[in-house]
Amino acid sequence: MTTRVGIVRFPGSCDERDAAYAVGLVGGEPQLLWHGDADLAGVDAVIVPGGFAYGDYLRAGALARFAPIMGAVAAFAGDGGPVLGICNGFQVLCEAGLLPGALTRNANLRFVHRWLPVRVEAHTPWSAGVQPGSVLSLPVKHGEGRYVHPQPHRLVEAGQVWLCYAQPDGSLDAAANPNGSTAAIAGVTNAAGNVTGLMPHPEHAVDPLLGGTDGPALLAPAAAATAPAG
Amino acid sequence: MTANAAARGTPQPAPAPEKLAGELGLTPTEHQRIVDTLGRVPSVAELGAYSVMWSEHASYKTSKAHLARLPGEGPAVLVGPGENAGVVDVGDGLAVAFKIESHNHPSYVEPFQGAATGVGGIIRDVLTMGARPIAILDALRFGDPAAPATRRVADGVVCGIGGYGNAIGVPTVGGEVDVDACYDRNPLVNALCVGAMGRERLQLARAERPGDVAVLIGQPTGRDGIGGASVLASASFGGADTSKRPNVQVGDPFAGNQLIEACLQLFARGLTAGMQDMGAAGIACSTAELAAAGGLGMRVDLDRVPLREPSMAAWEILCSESQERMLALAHPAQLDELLAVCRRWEVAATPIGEVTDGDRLVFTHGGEVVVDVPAASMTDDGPVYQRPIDAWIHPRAGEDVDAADGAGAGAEAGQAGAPMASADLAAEWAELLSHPRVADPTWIAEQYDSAVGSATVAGPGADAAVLRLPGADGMPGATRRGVAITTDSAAQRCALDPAEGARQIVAEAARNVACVGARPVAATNCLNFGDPTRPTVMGAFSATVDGMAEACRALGTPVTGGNVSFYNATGSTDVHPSPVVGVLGVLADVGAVVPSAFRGAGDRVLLVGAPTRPGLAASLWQRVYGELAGSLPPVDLDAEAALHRLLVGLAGDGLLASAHDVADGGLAVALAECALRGGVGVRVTAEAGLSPRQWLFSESPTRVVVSVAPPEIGQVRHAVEAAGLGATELGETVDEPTLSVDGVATLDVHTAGRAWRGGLPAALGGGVS
Amino acid sequence: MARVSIDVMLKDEILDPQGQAIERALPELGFAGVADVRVGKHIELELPDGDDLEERVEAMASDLLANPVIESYTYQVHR
Amino acid sequence: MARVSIDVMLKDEILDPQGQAIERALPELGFAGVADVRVGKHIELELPDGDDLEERVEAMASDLLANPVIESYTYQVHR
Ligand SMILES: Nc1ncnc2c1ncn2[C@@H]1O[C@H](COP(=O)(O)OP(=O)(O)O)[C@@H](O)[C@H]1O
Ligand SMILES: [Mg+2]
Repeated sequence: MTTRVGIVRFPGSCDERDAAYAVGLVGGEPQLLWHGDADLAGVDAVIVPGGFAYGDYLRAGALARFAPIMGAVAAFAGDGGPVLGICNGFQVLCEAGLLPGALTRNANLRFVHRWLPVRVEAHTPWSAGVQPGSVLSLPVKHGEGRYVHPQPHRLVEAGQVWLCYAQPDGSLDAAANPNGSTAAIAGVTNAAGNVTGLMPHPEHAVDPLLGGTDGPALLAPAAAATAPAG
Repeated sequence: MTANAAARGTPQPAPAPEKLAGELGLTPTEHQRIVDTLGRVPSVAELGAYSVMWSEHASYKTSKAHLARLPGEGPAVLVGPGENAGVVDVGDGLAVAFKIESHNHPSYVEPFQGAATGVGGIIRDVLTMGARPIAILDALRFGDPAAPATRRVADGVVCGIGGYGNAIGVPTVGGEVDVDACYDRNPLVNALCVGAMGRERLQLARAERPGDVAVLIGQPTGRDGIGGASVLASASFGGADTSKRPNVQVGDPFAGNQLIEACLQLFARGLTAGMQDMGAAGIACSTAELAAAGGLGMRVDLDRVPLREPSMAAWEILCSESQERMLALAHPAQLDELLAVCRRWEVAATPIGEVTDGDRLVFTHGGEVVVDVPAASMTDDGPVYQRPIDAWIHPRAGEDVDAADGAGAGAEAGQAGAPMASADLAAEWAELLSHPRVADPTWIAEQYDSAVGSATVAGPGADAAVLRLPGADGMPGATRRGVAITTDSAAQRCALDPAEGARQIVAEAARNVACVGARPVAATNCLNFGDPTRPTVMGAFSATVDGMAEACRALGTPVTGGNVSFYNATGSTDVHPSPVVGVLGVLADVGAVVPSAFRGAGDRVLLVGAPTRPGLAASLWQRVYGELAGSLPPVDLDAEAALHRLLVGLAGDGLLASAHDVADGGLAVALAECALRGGVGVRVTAEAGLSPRQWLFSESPTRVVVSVAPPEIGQVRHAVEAAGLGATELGETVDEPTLSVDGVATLDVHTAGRAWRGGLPAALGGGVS
Repeated sequence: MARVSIDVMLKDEILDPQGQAIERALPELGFAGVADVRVGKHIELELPDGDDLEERVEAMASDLLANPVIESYTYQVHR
Repeated sequence: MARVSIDVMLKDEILDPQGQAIERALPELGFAGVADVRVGKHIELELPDGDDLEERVEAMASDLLANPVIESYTYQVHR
């Protein structure tokens, strides 16, 4: 049986079709979920996609977290269901308190769209087949991706740092950090590890015609049933 | 229509109508024409509506007669000029809508919002045709980087385009940028949008049935952009504070995103019987155009229009340019379903009137008729001018600058003519690479989301952007079919010789499309010019249209739409004649796209097309080291067309590792771009017969640099010969960090890369966001 | 040194999409009856005191901090 | 109805690039000696008055208008 992956469509979402395309390519069955519905239609995993939910007005993700669907997402996450927030989705999950920290304006105040190396730091269900230390090539495209956490070392110690911006050889330095994120953090997980969020866009790295194919490595639950990761 | 349907009577005559008309920019003759049309003195609201509808911007009264000379039809054209956007049949039952438009003046007053609303406006033009907007391109002209406002304006414009395009979810996939002092206080911001649809979804902006309901969809109406009409405030309402009538609209990309999805749902379910976006002249324009196009009338109750500010007068409601609004027509039986779709997308939708028999456009307000005019009198039957024309002659056109290696008589001694050591040519090469015209566009392109939609097979950095067409539901990957799109311009060439300049722009744009492997099929254009009351400006305009028409005919790219922007000037100096051309091409299989970057070491590098001729007039080299002068080597349009067919054929057969057209900066810049983009070195030998500088920097047209794997060379040569064109083997790509022209100039990749990558941030970076 | 705070707001007649979006969201969050939400910038800074302080603040606000075409500003000096 | 204005600022320990950019730009425009520039949001709104007004404003600010991980707020009621 194919894995059904719910993709939340908020007013102002932009990358929901991209996420659906990626889920389909890796072998899952995408299903768009409407922000105004209060249940998840029995999906096996949830992606909160990129875009500008509610225009990103006030703060990125601030208004989206109150949408009716988010109650169901929180309950699903609480039951250990795999949830992935990509870019704006990451911002929404942080605002909703499902992930630690916050995302603020890029240090150079500019939107940045670029492919860059991202180092995997921890095991999560979404990167099930990927060894920590691996470096993936993924695009970022965001204006508010500077990750902030009051005690980043705590996150590191707890193993909740999922991804970091790195040099192609995996080393970390300021030049590799596109937005000024604390400790070069590009993605984190909740304490349980089933809820993850990242600023890079794995769903935009699934098609050789579109620039790269490292994305599926971070979309494991979508592929689980047909193409076991690893 | 209930209570107000009963409203009757004749609109109240405006006080001191001649004076008011004059203040609104209507000439005495135009005012008289209104009086004659109506058989009475117009009301304030009528004067306001006519003044915006008969403005240059909305009526094309100066350009109409000339634009008619552009070819608008061709085998692939489904909708030519006149609708909100041109539509082209691209095969497989798919159609593509596209158009370019300017937002120059607003972008100087408020760069961020001016550029943002320019993007929003062109997106709605394309959406109106029934298409899902899938790409934006921006053609930008800023002032001299040394001028005080340039960085602030450039920064605001780029942030505005990204701010709107990124947030509405339409990728910005290409464009161009240049700088010149003539744009110091008048930047050019031209935005092009491409949309995709199934052929059967095509919508026309036309009222079809009396009784259909007019529904205003989108944002409430406020006092946005009531620029010209603002004198009405003081003229007729006792000196109301005119500062409260800002000429600036603010865009809301979030509302725009919702509007796109709602409208696409309406089209998919067949719930509309005509649709028109609201740009300039808002409700007045959209109602008049829908009614006139269908040969019908319309009756609208302005009291039903949702307002942002309750106290708005009738003329303000009519003329408001509030953004993110559309006017849809619906059959009464489908109205409820239409309203339900809009509700689901949280887009306001309000019935405000209905289509009527006859030809009258009637607006009521406060129970009174405030406008009652023949709809076509505002649209089709407006004034048309044949303004005086004088030949545009550049004072230094025709000088023999190429004999002096491009510098022209006025250039400083020591730079012109004198023989150059090869080290100097290398320095010139690096200098040109850092010019904003050709420098790496990453500084701008990185601020744009060019990937959303998962359709961008080639984005910024390609000769033309390539988009894989989505399915009707917007889903990526639905077909292998793609379109290529690019914009081009060459204001310096047009300043020397507008007709030849225009021919070359079309040739270059179509060549760019052919370079990626797509067959050019249609064009759009934006004509940015100075003050049309100056006969020489009209002379340049007319010559531009003729040159463009000739080239578009010869190259098989009919003009399906466009835009004209007059009165572009810095102080009392008009901008250069600045036409911008967008060309659209079709690819049967996006997998066959040819990149502009060299692929790896060991490929042969060929110059294909017409032979290199002396050509430094209006070149980038002349801009940096001389002064504008000389005559352009004319483009041979037959050879150009043959080159495009050749490139498409070679691409289809998979024989090209890369292809890149030779344009600004000549061969030197083209070779460097191929090498730097590919991360590969290149070694070539200059051809005999030209001075080294001419060979490096000549911009003579109809030339392309291709790289070919050695085993394919024979086939490529054969095809070139069959096309009646030439191919010169220049050298090969190498696994060394060098760009070398034997015995003439050598640059190491590091120096070249630093110049090329640093050019744009050095010229335009550093503005405060 | 004086401490100055400057509020920059879109002029009343200019559309404030951000304010509108917040206004529409508030009722769903249980805050009824909220109206006329406008969002602008609040800027705090220190600068050398002096007789021309007000003048300098005005100049700074109109040259850089606000675009007078669409925004207006108010300020307070805390000496 | 009461009019309330709420200022939301990044906490001191959070980098404020907007404030820094303004601080860097000011000297070039001829404004010397400006220091410690911080940029936040100024939000104005109207809501029904009542005994619990302050409570409601605090709730709105802490639930929605400010993100307590990175921001702090102050407000003023103009009755
Ligand atoms: N303002 C811009 N926005 C986006 N892309 C741009 C912009 N300016 C230039 N580019 C991109 O840079 C590349 C080179 O531009 P240009 O020198 O005009 O191309 P060409 O040499 O093919 O005429 C193109 O891919 C173009 O799309
Ligand atoms: Mg070009």
